[in-house]
Amino acid sequence: MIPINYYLATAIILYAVGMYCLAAKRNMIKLIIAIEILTSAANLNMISISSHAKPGAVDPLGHVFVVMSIVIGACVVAVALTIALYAYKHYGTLDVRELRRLRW
Amino acid sequence: MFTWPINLLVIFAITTPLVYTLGVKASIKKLVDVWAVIGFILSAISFYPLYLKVSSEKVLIHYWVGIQFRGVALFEIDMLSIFMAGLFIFIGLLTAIYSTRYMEHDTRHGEYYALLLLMVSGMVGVAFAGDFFTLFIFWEVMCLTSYVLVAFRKEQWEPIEAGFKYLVMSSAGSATMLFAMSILYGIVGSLNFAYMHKALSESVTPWSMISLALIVVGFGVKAAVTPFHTWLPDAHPAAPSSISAMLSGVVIKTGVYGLIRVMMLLFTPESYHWHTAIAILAVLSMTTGNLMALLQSDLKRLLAFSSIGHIGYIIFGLSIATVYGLTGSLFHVLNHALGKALLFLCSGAFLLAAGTRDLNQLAGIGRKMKITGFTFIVGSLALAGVPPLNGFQSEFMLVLAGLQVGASRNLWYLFSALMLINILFSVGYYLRIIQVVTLHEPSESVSRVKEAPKPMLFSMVLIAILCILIGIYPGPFVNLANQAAQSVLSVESFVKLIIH
Amino acid sequence: MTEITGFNMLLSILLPTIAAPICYFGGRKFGRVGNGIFATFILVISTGLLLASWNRVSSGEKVIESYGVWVGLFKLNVAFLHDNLSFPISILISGIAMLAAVYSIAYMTHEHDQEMYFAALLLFTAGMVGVVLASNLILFYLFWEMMLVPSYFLIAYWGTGRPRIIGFKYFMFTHAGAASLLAGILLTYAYTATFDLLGLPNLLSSISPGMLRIIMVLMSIGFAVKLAIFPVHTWLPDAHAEAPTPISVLLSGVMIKTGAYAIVRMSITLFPSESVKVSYGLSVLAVITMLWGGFMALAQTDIKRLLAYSSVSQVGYILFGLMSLNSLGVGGGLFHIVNHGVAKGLLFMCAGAIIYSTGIRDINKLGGLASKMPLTAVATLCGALSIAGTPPFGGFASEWMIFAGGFASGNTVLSSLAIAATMVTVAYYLRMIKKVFFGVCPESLSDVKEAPSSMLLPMAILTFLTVIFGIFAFAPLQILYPAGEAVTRLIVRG
Amino acid sequence: MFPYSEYAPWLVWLIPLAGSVLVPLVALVNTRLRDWFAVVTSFVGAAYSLSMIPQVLDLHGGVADLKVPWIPQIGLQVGVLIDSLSVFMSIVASCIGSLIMLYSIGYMAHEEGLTRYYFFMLFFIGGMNGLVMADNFLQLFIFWEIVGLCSYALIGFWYRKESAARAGIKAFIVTKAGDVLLLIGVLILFIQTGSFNFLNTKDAVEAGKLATSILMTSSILVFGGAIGKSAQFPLQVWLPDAMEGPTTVSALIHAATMVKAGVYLTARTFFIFSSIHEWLMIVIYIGSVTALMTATMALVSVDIKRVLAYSTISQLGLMITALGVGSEAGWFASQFHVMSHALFKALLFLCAGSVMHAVGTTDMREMGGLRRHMPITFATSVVGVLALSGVPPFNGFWSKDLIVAAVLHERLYLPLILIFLTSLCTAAYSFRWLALVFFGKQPNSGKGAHPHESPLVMTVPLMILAAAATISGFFEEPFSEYLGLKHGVGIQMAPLTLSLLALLLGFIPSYMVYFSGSMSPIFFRRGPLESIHKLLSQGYYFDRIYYAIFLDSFPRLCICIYNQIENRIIDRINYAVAGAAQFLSQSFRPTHTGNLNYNISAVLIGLAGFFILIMVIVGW
Repeated sequence: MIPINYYLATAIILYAVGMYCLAAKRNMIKLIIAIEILTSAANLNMISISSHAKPGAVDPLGHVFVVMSIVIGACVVAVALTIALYAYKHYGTLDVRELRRLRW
Repeated sequence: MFTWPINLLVIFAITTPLVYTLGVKASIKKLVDVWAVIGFILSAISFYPLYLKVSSEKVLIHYWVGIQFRGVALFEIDMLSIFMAGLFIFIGLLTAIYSTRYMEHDTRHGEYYALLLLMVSGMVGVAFAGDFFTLFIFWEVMCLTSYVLVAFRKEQWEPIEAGFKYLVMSSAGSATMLFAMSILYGIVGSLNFAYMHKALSESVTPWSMISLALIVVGFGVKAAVTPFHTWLPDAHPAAPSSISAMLSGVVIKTGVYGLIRVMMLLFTPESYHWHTAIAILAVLSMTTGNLMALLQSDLKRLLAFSSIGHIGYIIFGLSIATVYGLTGSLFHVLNHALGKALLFLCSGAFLLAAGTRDLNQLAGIGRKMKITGFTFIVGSLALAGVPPLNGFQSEFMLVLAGLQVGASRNLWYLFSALMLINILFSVGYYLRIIQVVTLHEPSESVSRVKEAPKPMLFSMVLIAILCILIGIYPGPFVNLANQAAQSVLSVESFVKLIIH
Repeated sequence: MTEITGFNMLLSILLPTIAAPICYFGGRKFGRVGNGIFATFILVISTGLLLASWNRVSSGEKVIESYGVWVGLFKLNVAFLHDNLSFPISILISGIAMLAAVYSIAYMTHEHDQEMYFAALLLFTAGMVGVVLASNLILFYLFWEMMLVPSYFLIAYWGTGRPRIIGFKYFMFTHAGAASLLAGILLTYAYTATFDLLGLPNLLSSISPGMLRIIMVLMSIGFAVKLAIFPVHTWLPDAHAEAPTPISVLLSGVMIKTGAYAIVRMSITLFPSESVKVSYGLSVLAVITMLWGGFMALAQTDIKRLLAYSSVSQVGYILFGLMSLNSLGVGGGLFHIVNHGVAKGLLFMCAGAIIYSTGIRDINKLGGLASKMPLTAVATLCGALSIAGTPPFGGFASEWMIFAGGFASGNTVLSSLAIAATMVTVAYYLRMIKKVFFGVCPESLSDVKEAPSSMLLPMAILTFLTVIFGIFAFAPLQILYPAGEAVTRLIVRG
Repeated sequence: MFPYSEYAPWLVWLIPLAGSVLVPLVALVNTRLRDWFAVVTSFVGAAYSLSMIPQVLDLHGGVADLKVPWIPQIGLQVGVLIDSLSVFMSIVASCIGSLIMLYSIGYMAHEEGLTRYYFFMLFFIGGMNGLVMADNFLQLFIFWEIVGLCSYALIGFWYRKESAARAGIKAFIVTKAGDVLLLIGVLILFIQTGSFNFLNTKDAVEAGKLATSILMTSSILVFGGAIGKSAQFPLQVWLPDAMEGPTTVSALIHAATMVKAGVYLTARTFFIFSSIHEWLMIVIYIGSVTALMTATMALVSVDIKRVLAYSTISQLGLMITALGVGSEAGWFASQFHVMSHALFKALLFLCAGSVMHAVGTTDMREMGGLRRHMPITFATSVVGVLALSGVPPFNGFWSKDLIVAAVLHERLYLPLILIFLTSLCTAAYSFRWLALVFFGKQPNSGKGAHPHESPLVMTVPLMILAAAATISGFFEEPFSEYLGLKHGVGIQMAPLTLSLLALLLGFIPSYMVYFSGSMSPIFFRRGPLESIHKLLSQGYYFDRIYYAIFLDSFPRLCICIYNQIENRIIDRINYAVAGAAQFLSQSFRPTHTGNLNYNISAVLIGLAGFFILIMVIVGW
């Protein structure tokens, strides 16, 4: 069995990747993907912890939570993509740095 | 299932589209508006017995899945929850009444009211939540609906741009929070607040520290604490004014609620010593908000920045973490919700009448719309902390609590002084908008405006009267806030209901 | 504690407060005159209610009316207090406000939104009376700011010149002062856990002297801004000069005096030992203020601005009297509050009458009005001489006490300077009177007439009072002097 | 004898004051009635003042102090002090005042604003009576200021005339300078002794309660009040300008009331301060320097009233000098001179008024030869001039002789020289005045072409005063007894010689120039004396200097401070603060870039910052 630390490290790396994406990438779709990555980091964490809660047993609580989270994540992505679509209609681009009429 | 107030909201939210279709078919235009208002009213009515019950029993436990499942999926309702939830429903009700006329010229009313009802039910759920599982679900309900509501007028560029920024930042925040929850789950093995309190206060580890930081960021983004606030000045002005009133008035308060609940219950100040860090965030927030608000020429954007300032005051109360500080904090939650909702509703009335949010073009509009102008003055002065209006009552309590705690933690003298200076500074722009709106000679663009319609006036005047009433006779309202603060601090009674 | 012991004082504040919206909403029906008469009527009743405690106060009693708990968390009760200190000043405030309301009826003829004006006037008065009657610090602060808001609107809405900027300045200045005051009040509570004015003196002794001084200074800064002590006086000339004249009457006549009242009520009463330490410094500041105000008044050509600077100068006298910390000086300072209130109110009314009749504010463009407006001329002369401290007018009766108090406290040089400053006062007033009333009347003013009688009546009453307070000084001093004595009894020089 | 004469000390001032308040009311009925009402009131007041004489004689030089409480809280009382001095001054003020009121009926008949005139005249007389009857410093000061206030209003009676309005202000402000000193002195004394009362103060001083330095300072400060009111050096400048008022006012101010107040105050405080050597020195030198200085100024003035004004100051200087001698004889001399001067100066002013009434000008160069047209005025003027210059047996001779004697007795030689020169000048200018007005040829100027004698209502007071001036000098001994002094009076050779010598020396040049015409007045205005002439006619440049400082530079300085400091610095600071806030806000705004990537970065920075912060605080 893979020790839990590997999972945790992966989760943290995933989180970092997601945040990096959000801070550096200009494409709206990439940003939405980054949000998915962030959620996945948390989900991975949850799943791995629930599997390691007791040796040989799996805590159902984590799974319940992750299923819920995935559902909600899907909703968020749906809404996000809709908005991105409209943004593309208004701005003609997917570059998020062009969305800066609102500032100061 | 979810207790009656939430149930009713959800039921009405689900039925609204149907009623809308019915209304369109039967060409009774106002049917859906009335339906939504009825939903809020019923929810408010059903809220009252709950309030009575909680005020006698202090803490109430309710498993909303119907079975006890390891302290998960439950509501744990104490006075703090009641205080916040009552506020949410009340402002929601007024917003709904206001919307009946304000959203007249929009389409998709069924969608609009369903989202509004759902958003309030989400907020009430957050306030009631007794574990992270519940909290996360309702949190996301609230977030999702608010994303859509901000981008409701999708045919314009502004709500879309603001909506996208809001969505990205807010979901990044939610994801961060989720990450923190997963770590906490690893440490504690449960998602229930009571178990977490027990485990976290017993041992302070780097992991729990990390999760503290992550969770502060998660709630901080929602509450628009500097430096996590940058979505707010875009999203709040872009939304329809009724939604701005909701967002600025109460939605950001869920973030505050989350912070208060988590910080006081889970990461107890005795173990985690986060006072100074939170106080620094508070001072940062108030300074940023007030500085940025000073020169705004867009009325709603100015109000949005001022919300950040007020969140700073509220967080400052949390950083004190005494009963006085929390009372002030919660009382300010109430007062700011009223004042800011009022101002956004007023600015909506102006927007509807004159078609602009630009201060220069709104000059003198208060002279034409006398009642709206008057309520606008009341709201501005209330938020400026000018007695005898409500904003003063809570601001003085916050400073007072800061000074009291200063005797043992000397830094708080400085923070209190900074807060006082900030309040003073903020008076500058409140006065400016009052002057522009009510004292200037009416400009051309407002020469033919008429007074706002009655339902809108009803909401505004009611809030204005409340602002004055609380200012003059704060006693009962302070008591409510004080009870809420007491229940936050009586952690043990909260915990012992779960862990016998 | 929670027993209700009468309603006079509460009603005297509530009546104007309730009447304000009635005035506002009934405005279109009543019309300007109806509104004015209504406001006057309300203020007459309110003054009458305040006068009800005359007997008990003059026999040295403290009349406390409490109405029960206000905010339980801070053990705050709503209660009002009438004693030798607050009684005369509250009467002064509502009396002058009453006259200002009468005066406004004719003066506001050419203005817009008169119904709002009278509503604000009533609120303003209620705030000022409340400040004086308040028996706990939070109530005090509440009214302190409550008088700011309507007066701000009165200045910014009906003012002349650049009313919005001036109103803004007025608001920010006073509010900054108030913030400092609030800090002081809250620190007091943080250490004593009470806001009660009567209970505080005993508790304050437990605070360390350093903190005590900080509290005292913070509070005094707030009062000094309201009083317009140099160098925080710059809001006053703008605000008082540009406000509509009846409001200038109230601002200069009574509003700034609430600062003086508060200095006696708090800075000295609550912190006797600290006030001894700062008294010399504040006396110096007071003398600078009186000289500075006088010099600036000498440089003015705008009649209302001149009067405004004269107010700056006069609050210097009041502060000087109070800071002598002996019964003569404090009594004199309190008496000067009354005398200056009456005389400066009168002078602003005269200036208003001149502006009303001629439409000119520049004293260089006026002249020879003595024959056209004889009553105004006499009233101006009486008011001016009273403020300049010339017997037999009231101003002298209080000023000599102030000076004597100064000598008695050992500040011989400062007191001499203060007396010398009366020369400046005389100079600028005589200059003003000469330019306005004497000399040749310009052609354009040849058909100027006296102001309408509803404006002359309040002026006549105040003129009468300037003389009465001079000759029968014992009557007001009968109440005011014991107040000064009571305060100074607390002072232990060491 | 008189109803309520036991209340006379109160009534002498209350009646005129009450009467003055009634004047505007009576004026509503009838203007003629108003005039006579005022006159009758003043005469009633005078009658009451005379009725006090028996009371004083009963006291045998003692003092009666009657009080009623005024401000009981501070222990202040209103009181009247009845002694020979106060009653004497009150008689002078009210009797001469009432004669002047009578004279006014004719003199002022055709003026506007007579209600104001009579109001202030009566108020003035009442104020002066109140001043002299007051038993304490505060009350004295109150009336002192009331008198000043009345003088302001009366000097500026013709307020439409720029010069009159200015003169009124000048009088008020210059005397106010003295008042300031007086008030300082009085309050210091009050604080030190605990009482304003003259008698209590005297007791306290005698008991040695006061430190010498304090006593000295306050005594000099109190004398400062007298300097202002009696127009002594260096505050003499207001009095000549005060001639802008109607002549009756000048007569009232100069002869009977206001300027005597200073002398009265000095005489009143004489018994309190006479032990202080420095005080006496200041008094005597200020008096004698003023006397000589203004006498020389009178030599060159060409205005009929200004000559008299300078003369008044000079005579006041003599009275002050006499007080400064410090002996009882000097005190008596000064009081006696007060009486003499009141009579002859009132006479001279009223004569001058009569002349002006006739010729319509005040410039003496436009007069001349009036003796034929106005015989009564001429005759009475001659009496006045003789009295003023000190020709025996007119009253001026007697009183001046006493002053010289007193100074000589104390061997104060420098003041003696000064007053000798003063007498010399007095003789010279008074005869010059007489010559210019009544002798010589009448110039053919338009206005005064047909002078005529004044009506009876004006000449009767002249005659009464002339008669009094002639005979009053012989009442030296009764007067001395009345004042309760013990010292014997009589003519001594040395002072007599000096007086007569001075008279002669003064008369000769005056005679040569103006009567016989053997010397031309041009002689004094040309050549070596030109600069002196100019110096004198400019009043030693005092006015110029004062004007330059207080009327030109000072207001300009104020305006400069207002513009530069008040507006540029102090007020600017407010706007600078507001501007700084705006600048701060403006420069902070670019941090909100609107760029989503940056926003997320800020969240990350916040996360890291918060984490580090709590770690540091917890101490890991």
